[in-house]
Amino acid sequence: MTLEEAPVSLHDAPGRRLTMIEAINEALDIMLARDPDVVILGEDVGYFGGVFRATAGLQKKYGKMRVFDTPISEGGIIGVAVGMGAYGLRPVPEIQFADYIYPGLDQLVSEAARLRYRSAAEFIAPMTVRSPFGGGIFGGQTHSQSPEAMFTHVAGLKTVVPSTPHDAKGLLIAAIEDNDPVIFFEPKRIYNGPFDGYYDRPVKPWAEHPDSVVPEGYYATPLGKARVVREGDAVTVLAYGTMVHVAGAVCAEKGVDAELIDLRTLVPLDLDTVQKSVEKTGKCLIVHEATRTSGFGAELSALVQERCFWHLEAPIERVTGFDTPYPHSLEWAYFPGPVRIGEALDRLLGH
Amino acid sequence: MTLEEAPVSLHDAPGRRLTMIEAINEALDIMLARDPDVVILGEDVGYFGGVFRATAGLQKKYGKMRVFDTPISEGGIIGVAVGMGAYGLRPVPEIQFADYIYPGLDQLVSEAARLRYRSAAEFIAPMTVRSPFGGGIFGGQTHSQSPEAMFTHVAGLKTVVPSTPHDAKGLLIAAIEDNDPVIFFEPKRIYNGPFDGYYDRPVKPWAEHPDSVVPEGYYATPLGKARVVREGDAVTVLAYGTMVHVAGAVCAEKGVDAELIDLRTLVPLDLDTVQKSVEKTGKCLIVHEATRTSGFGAELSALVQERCFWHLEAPIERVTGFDTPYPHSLEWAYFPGPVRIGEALDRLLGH
Amino acid sequence: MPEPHYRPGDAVDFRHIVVPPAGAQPRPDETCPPAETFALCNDLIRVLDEAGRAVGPWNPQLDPATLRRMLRMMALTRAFDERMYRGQRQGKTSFYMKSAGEEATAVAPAMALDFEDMVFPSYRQQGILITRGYPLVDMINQIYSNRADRLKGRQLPIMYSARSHNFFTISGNLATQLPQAVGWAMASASRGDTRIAATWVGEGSTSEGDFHSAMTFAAVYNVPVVFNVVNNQWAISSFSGFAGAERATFAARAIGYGIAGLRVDGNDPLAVYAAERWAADRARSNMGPTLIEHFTYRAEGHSTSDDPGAYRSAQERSEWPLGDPIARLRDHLIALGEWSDDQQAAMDQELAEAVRAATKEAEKNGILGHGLHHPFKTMFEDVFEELPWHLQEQAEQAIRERRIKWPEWKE
Amino acid sequence: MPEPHYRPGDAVDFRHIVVPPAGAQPRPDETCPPAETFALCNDLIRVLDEAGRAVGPWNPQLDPATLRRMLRMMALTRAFDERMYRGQRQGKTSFYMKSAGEEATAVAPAMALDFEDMVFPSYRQQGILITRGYPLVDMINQIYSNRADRLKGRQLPIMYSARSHNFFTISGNLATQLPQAVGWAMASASRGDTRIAATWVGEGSTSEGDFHSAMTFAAVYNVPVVFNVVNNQWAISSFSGFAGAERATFAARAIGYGIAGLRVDGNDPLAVYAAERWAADRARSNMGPTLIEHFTYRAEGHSTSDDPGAYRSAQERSEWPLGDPIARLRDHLIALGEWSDDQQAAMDQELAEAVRAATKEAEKNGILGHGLHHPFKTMFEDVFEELPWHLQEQAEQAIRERRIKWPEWKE
Ligand SMILES: Cc1ncc(C[n+]2csc(CCOP(=O)(O)OP(=O)(O)O)c2C)c(N)n1
Ligand SMILES: Cc1ncc(C[n+]2csc(CCOP(=O)(O)OP(=O)(O)O)c2C)c(N)n1
Ligand SMILES: [Mg+2]
Ligand SMILES: [Mg+2]
Repeated sequence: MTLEEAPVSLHDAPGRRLTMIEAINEALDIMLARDPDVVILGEDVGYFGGVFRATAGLQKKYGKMRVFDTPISEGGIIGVAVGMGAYGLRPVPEIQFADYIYPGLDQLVSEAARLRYRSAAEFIAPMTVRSPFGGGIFGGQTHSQSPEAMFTHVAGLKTVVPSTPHDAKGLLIAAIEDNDPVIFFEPKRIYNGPFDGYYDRPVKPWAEHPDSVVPEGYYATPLGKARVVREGDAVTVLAYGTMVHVAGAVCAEKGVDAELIDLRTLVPLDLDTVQKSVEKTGKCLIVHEATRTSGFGAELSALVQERCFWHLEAPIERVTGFDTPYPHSLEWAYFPGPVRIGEALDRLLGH
Repeated sequence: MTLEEAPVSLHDAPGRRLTMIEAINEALDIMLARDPDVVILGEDVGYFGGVFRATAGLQKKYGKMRVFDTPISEGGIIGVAVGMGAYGLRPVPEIQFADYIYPGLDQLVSEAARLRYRSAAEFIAPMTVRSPFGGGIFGGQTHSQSPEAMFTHVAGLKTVVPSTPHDAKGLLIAAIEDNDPVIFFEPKRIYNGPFDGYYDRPVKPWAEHPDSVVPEGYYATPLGKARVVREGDAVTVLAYGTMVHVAGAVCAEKGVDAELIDLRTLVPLDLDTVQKSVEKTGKCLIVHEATRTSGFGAELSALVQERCFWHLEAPIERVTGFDTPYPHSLEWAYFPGPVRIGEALDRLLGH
Repeated sequence: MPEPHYRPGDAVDFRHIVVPPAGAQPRPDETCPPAETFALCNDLIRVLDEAGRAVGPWNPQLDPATLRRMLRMMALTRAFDERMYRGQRQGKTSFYMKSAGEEATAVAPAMALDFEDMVFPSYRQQGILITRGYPLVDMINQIYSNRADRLKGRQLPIMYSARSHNFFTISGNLATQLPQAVGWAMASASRGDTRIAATWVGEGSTSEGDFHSAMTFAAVYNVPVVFNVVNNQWAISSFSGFAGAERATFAARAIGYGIAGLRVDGNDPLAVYAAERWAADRARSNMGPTLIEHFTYRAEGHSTSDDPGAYRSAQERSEWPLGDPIARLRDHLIALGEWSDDQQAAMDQELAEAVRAATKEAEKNGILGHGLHHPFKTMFEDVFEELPWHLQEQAEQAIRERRIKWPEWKE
Repeated sequence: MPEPHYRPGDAVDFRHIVVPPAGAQPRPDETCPPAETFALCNDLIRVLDEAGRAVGPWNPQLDPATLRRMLRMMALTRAFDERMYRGQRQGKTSFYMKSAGEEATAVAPAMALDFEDMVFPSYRQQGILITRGYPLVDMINQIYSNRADRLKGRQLPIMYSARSHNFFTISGNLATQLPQAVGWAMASASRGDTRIAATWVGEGSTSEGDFHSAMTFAAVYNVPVVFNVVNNQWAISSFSGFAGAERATFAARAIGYGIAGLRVDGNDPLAVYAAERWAADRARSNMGPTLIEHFTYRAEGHSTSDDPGAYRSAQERSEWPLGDPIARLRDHLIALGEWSDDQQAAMDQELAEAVRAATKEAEKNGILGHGLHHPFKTMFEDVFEELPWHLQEQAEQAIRERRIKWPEWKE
């Protein structure tokens, strides 16, 4: 199927704006249309279209053999996806919440990640595991986790986190086309609108955000390339997912001339872009929502320190979630919000 | 049961020397005798005494209700251990190889680690999960892994790694007595003798190593306290498990006046000891066998950088396993051995 | 590819569901070999017949006072659900889950078990807590995550924990409670303790690996545990066929493991009581585990986040061939001459009032997101038994942030 | 607490194992409803009787040439195992696992399936690879992890992968292959492809969660897959009771999921062939999955790392009531007049010689730990399709280390 035959997309206006959920839905739609090997499976993804509506309308359009509900067994979902990949399909399993990925972890870590290696490329697992992650929706400790660091530790897995509708579509298409297993974490807090961390201010829609302009049809945003959201000289800020917006808002609010880098892919990491920036600014702030200890911020900090040691003018700062489960009522005390980020910036810039 | 009634231990000579396996066996023996709540369960741990013989003789001595074989289901093993802990027992499950812990990960991460928190301390999971880990025995990719970093990322779990028979006994006793879930990784390469990384030299027995002198009877080595193996001024070397011996041998061989710290507990970490040392030496080398990216070395590097930035005279070095599965034939090319460590030392010390 | 019989807009006709006559199912002795129960795994144990009579060998012969208590507990559960659901809609909390239509599967077992037996519920057994007399105010405090919440605001609403009432802390992760119940029961048995464990799981959740490990361990060690599979036909938007219901009953899983299995009309509180009692007695006499499938219907949405109208026919509820558990027990009591419509109306009003009062009481302690929560430092407690240095530092950070944001704030 | 009948030193008496007469088991049609097979889950399908005759409805009526081929493949598997075991003892490699006594459970299914059917084995089905004609030299190269190893020395010995022979890469993690086989078969079915999947798992490994998810998915989607549970009585030191064998047969698990199940004398190659063929034909005609329990005996240690004398009676092997699969097929052929003891002896010698020759050939490519391995950079390949920068750097590091250690080294 060629690009021209791709189905009509959800919105047709030029410069049309999508929410992240719509962008993800569109990416799936396009890939289902382009590649008959793409199949979507997961809990409630079929008739209902997913608890966040990411797969809405797709079963109706592509049929039950392409988009289907599964038993509630994350191990089974990943396990059969490995087998489908070995057959030659390109499965896109959804894990309903990242918090529920652990029953499928063995199939990811011991199987999907090592299939190509152990079989000397006789068999591969070209799957993209989509899963909503992160907090900020009063989901309590089992609907808020950010387990990305675990996956970055596993050789053979790629880990991707989009932060805008534009990238969500392009990165998801690239992930599906990738022949390696990709863990695609979707920051659920910004599915339907960006979030600057000020939970007590009115909610903004994606339509007001420049990166909600999503081109129609097929495009791929390459994995392994970071995006410099804003150039600056005072400090390099590394973030991904929701925290790109929060960190950006704090820098703007404080008038800090930060170079804000949206990593987009954690593995393989675009270390060149990071290194160049820190060599320029001499300072580095890393922001993520996951628990601090052994979070991906640790790896970033270690890498920056290794590569840019002689350029560093102040200790690299990590701003992260706390090393506790994600609490329910104190969600905003847990969340690495503007105050925590602001303090770290102050320390870095010597205010 | 009081200390005096403790059963006769395996070896009785004063200054008697044990292998690490014997020390672990003795710790289990002592705890089974002291505390009727202690139970041991796992694949092949009962009649047979474990594939590495760590539980040899214990079923015979304490009966099948205290030491028993289980179905081959790591999820079940951890899951029932959580329930036993909630009842009031103090289970010590064995996972036959750390590589096989993933099917039990959900019960560890989502349940054991969060039971106390989510129930506001109504229920706890006072269990110690023992598991042999690490490579160097030609075990291939499924008998060699070092997954400790994943556990350090999970709030609510403690992670412990002994490096000598003396510590193995004391730390295991402390872990079993601890009211939090502890992951106790046993470096299988040094079960029966220390290993300095020179795989092509004759094997040494524990009996020649000073830390194989294991006091009889009960003693606990507190969790959360590192051990300064050797004081020195040139560089701080952080390691745990097998790598303590390897790093120590390389320093000795090269005549480096290193301060070698055996972390013993990764969470909670004895950062004080680490910080004091790096402030003194100004240089830090971190060594572990696990894959590099997001390994525990990343967290150590980040912490040292944050705490000791103004003392650092050179970039912190990480020497680790490579970001590949553990290969079979090229095991020694994978292993972070003397050459890799030596190069890093040279870089640090400016040779 | 499995497909439910009806989708939104479809007319519902449940005649394909086989409903055997009440009283027709044999009742083997509690100490029988498992195989004697296998026919019951493909049958449906029923006690209350269409005329409201209790019939057959499974009739538990409960006295009228007990029956009235059962009715009351089911009605209270429903009244509670209704008010809490409204509370969520009014923004008093983030989330709620009803058990409408399934009350019998929690209330009747809670009465059939000993209070001392440990229950490992899923998230839809509020009826157990209510039946065991846990204070409604405490339940609501938890739902509101307020400063009186015994769980310190840490858990999603309805994820109760009540050790005082032998009610295990509810997990958001499906099916994890099953091997835990087995482990608890193994521990109890190893101590010669007569307490057994009972656990609940939705039919959808039986697909999880933990279901299998729990059954395997229970079978291997002949563990005194009762597995309650609540087959309410739906798992969010997925009908039971996605858990395998079209190939075998959930009770039939027991056959595969060689343990006792019963399939019971989950909307018949007396049948549920009898089955649970049978299984509890069996476990207590060291005859091992039983798997009970409660065949029932989830009358409402999955949770406050769900819209069942998007995936199933609205007629399903009214057409459900096994009726409503509260109505059926009410009719039985009326048929016995032990109850009346007036009494029912008075009770409903009384219970609604009791729930309202408890709600008011709880609201004094705050509702979600309105500042009346547990102190900040509690967020860092109970991660470990003792606060390690890194959590100590993080607690200080959290409190400092609070001060920066609200300089006038004191804790 | 389960306890095996015999421990080291015990005299063995296997009379408690029910061995029904050969030929007495009914053979339902391949397209029957699953329930028609349920009685067979508690029976034992047998074809070869004590006199070496093939009897009853399950007799696959194979011609003598096919029977001789079957015998030959089993004998070759055994000869191969013996030589490799010795090779490990001689230090040529790190590890080996025999399949002695269980050859029928791999060889006969490999003959009953199409070559194009995808097999997802555990680690004890070398008989499949041999039967499908995979070169012995390639197997040995893998075992030696030498420079000709197709898996580039990455995998533990015997963890073969052979896409050319429709043999899936073996995992060291138990039971993971089961849902993978289901997924492969789902994909095949969705394409209208006639190839089915077959998978093998030890009885001990059926306790893993993956077993359950595989069965559930297979049942829900009616997947064309054959599950072979090789019940060889032992899982390392744990007897089958620790997987639940004392409560139900492993075939009976099928009943719980509502899929077809067969229990077969695993030391009767003709019965195994017939059962596998039945299940394959059933799957191919879209009648869904079958679970086959192969009741057999692990005649030797678990692996070269194991000492079975430490946990089971040495008499078990000789007393095993179902005999040895090779001897039974030999006797059958002799009874048919199609084989003789002399031919058997000649074949054994020929096969031993063939294996010896293959071993010599493979040794030219090196044995483990003697320097003849794949180039260092291959260690970093195939982690991903392309080498990312960090692996590129690490590869350079590895090569630099090599140069430091052996300055004269060239790759
Ligand atoms: C491990 C895990 N996977 C997925 C979910 C998301 N989830 C919550 S409830 C639910 C449906 C459960 O259905 P069922 O077991 O039938 O219980 P019911 O809601 O009908 O009582 C799902 C998929 C979860 N909580 N945990
Ligand atoms: C997930 C996992 N847990 C544990 C092991 C260790 N292990 C290897 S083989 C084995 C026994 C398997 O027994 P069984 O399934 O009966 O197969 P058999 O060896 O008898 O063929 C065990 C426990 C493993 N390889 N993977
Ligand atoms: Mg349900
Ligand atoms: Mg076995």
